Formats: sequence, C-alpha cells, structure tokens
Amino acid sequence: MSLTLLFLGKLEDVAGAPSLSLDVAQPLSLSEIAERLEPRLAVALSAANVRVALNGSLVGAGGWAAGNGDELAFLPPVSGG
Amino acid sequence: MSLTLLFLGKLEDVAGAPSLSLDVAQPLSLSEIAERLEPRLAVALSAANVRVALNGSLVGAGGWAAGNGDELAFLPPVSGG
Amino acid sequence: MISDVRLAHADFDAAHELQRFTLRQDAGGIVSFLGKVRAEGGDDAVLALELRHYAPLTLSGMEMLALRAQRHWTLTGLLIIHREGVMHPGDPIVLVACGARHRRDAFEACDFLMDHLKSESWFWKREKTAHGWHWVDPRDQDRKDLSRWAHVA
Amino acid sequence: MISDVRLAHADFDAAHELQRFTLRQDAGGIVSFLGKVRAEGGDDAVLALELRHYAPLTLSGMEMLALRAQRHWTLTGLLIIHREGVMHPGDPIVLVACGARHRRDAFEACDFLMDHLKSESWFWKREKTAHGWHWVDPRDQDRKDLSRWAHVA
Repeated sequence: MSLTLLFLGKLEDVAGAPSLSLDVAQPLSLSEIAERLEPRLAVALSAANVRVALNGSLVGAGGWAAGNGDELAFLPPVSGG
Repeated sequence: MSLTLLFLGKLEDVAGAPSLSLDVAQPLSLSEIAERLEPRLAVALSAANVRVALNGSLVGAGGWAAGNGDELAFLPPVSGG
Repeated sequence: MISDVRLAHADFDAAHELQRFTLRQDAGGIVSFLGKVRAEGGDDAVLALELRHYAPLTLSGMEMLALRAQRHWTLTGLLIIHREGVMHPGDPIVLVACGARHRRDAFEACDFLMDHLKSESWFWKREKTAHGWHWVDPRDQDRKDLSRWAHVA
Repeated sequence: MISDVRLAHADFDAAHELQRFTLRQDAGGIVSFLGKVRAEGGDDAVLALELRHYAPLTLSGMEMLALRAQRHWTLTGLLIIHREGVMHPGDPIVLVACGARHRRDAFEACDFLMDHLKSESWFWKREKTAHGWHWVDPRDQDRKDLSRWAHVA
C-alpha cells in the first residue's frame, strides 16, 4: 500500500505520467507531499486553479492528510465537450 | 371568370367559407369590394392587422384594383408552428 | 453551406431527416428543434390539428427567413421542414436544425428561426377537440419573442 | 419527467438515442445539441480526440447539473450522453436534449446544460494531430458563457 497521486489533463505532462506512487511513513499534508516531488511538479500542483480530490471527494488546500492507501487527484481547469 | 376572395384563418369563419367569387363589371378598390360584402365580413377584412395579397403578392390598402380573374387573399395575424 | 427548406404536405420522419442533415456537413455542433402535436388528456384534448397556409407566400417566406439566418450567423448547414395540412397527436409539425463550428451560432440561429416561423410565417392553426374545430389565436408570447431579434437584419 | 444521464465509454448512435428520447415523452418541443469531432483538413487536422475524466466525480457532477436544470425549467424530459475515451472525426462527443411544453424552456435548459458540460464538468480534452498529442486549453469563451447563468440556482 502506498499513497497514489493522479494527474489529470496537462498535469500529466508535467508529472511525466498519469499517476505516481509515494510510500509515506505517516499521513501528510499537501505541502508535505509537495516537498517530496520535483519542484516543477510541486509548483504546478499548487496553482490556485488546481482542485484536489481525496479518495474521490473534493477537498480544500488544508485540513486533511493523505497516507498509504489513499488516492489524491489533481484536477486542473477542465476543457471538456 | 370572376374575382376570387380567399379568407385565411378566422376570417374563414366570418365569411362562412374559405373563398367567395364576385362577378364585377370593372376592377374595384378594396373599399368598393367591401361594399359588396356583408357588413360583418367587410368590417373584419378592414381590420388594421389584416394583410392583403393580390395574385400572390402583398399589397397595401390602396393603389390597386382587382377585377375578374384576379385573386385577393385576406391574411389575419398568423398562428403557426 | 447546406440550406434545405421545405414545406411538407404529409407526415415526415423527423429522426431520419435530422440524421441525414447531420451527416451532410462537418459541423462541430448541431442544434435542432422538433415541434410535435401534443397528446393532452381531458375534455380539451386535441384530436387533430390543422395548419392552413397561403401557398404563394409560405415557402418563399421561409426561404427569406433562412437567408436572414445565414447572413447573421456562421453556419455549416440549415434545415427547415414545416408541415401544412391535418396532423394528429405525436406527428411532427416543424423541424429546424442548424449546424455550426461554434455552438452559440447554432443555438441562436435555431432559436431565431423558430421564433419567426411561429409568428411571421404564413400559417394559421386550428385544433379539433370534442367541441369541434376552432382557430387558435396568436399568442402574445410569440410576438414578444420576436422583439429579441431586432438586431438581426 | 424523464431524466437520462449517461457517461458513454464507447461510440453511441446519437440519432437513435434522440429518437428514443423523443418517443418516450409527450413534449410540445424538443431541443437537442449534438457535438461531434470535426474533420478539419490541413496540417493541424485532428486525427483523434481523447476526453479523459475523473471517474469519482464525472457522472455525479453531470447528474447534479441535470437536477439544476430540472429545478429551474419546466421540462418533460432531459437527456445527457457524454463520451469519454478516444474518438475520431465524425464521432459524437456529447448529445443533450430537453423536452418541454414551451419551447423557450427547452432551448434555455439545453443551452445551460451545454455551457456547463463544457466548462464545469470533469473532462480534459487532448487532440492528436500530425505533430502528436497535445492537451487543449480551456477557452475564455467557455468561461464567459457560464456567466450568462448566474441567475440559475
């Protein structure tokens, strides 16, 4: 079990893959997760217009922690239809 | 050959028929034609929102005369679609 | 640009016509409106509906309307099929479809065409209920709808 | 009131779906929007289009959107079918249809649904041209379109 990060839309290009697994010792906040990533990806994920979903539910920037077994999705502005 | 009057929409009910033939000695103006009709029909045809077409083309209230062989259509406000 | 404007004298297959129209063009989006005779219940149930028209003006008026829409919006295609004659509940009365690269063009042109077909085309409607045939009065709403398009030449 | 909201994982027959929807209700008018992959020529020709989505939110978001439309307009039926996955020129992307007794309800609800599917639903689009795949940026116009509906709860 590890923490799964999903990258939607253009964030996939920045990350170089649609998803990434992190082994974490304990649940981490968004900024703690960002510290574990390449700076360029960390900056892209922190943009104000990127929404975050934890295990399928939208969450804010703070007030939560994600650990092994969780799925954290990064949702940039949509461009559908 | 006679002058044909066509009544569209509700005007058909006022006239009691979808069309009517008049034998006229010479081409007549709209008011001269109205004089030959029942007063109730003449009033209905003269309403400001009734358009008139002479031989398939819209015409104004004056400036024309219709005689034997002509077709004069009376078009009340439409209620289509 | 496909322009297909027809006065239908008998029942038509709206789904088939819309599919054919769609396949004939490379539109990003196609907006359609289908108007049908409603099957209402109760004492005032409409058993039949008749659209009378004035042949010398009807189709040419519809064609002029199509030209106005084509001049104002950028369309890949325009379809108008309007029935005349006697119809029954469930029958199509009018089918309008507009294809465009940008969907706002298609929406607005279709909306414009319907508003004008309803209140400026040479059709007169009567309905048959249990009480017999009666002519339908023009609706105030239809006249109001027209005022939305004062900016379209 | 028929409400049929689907996320399609493979090609669908838009004409057939619209016909089925139309027959399932007694609407006076039905407005539909069909969005297709365009077949443009030239160097930038789109060879394929992919819509990625975020499964936990996509369909529930579409269903919430349908509820908003049903609360605001008086409809006899509402249909949304939205593709995800890889599509090719001519393939349907999205089909929206709204049936109503009064055509203005149907037009506005359909327009509202499309504006929101374009800019508020959880889809990300990428296109394949001769130069390979690239992600499509959100359009300013799409965001502007949304501001038209501030009055809809």
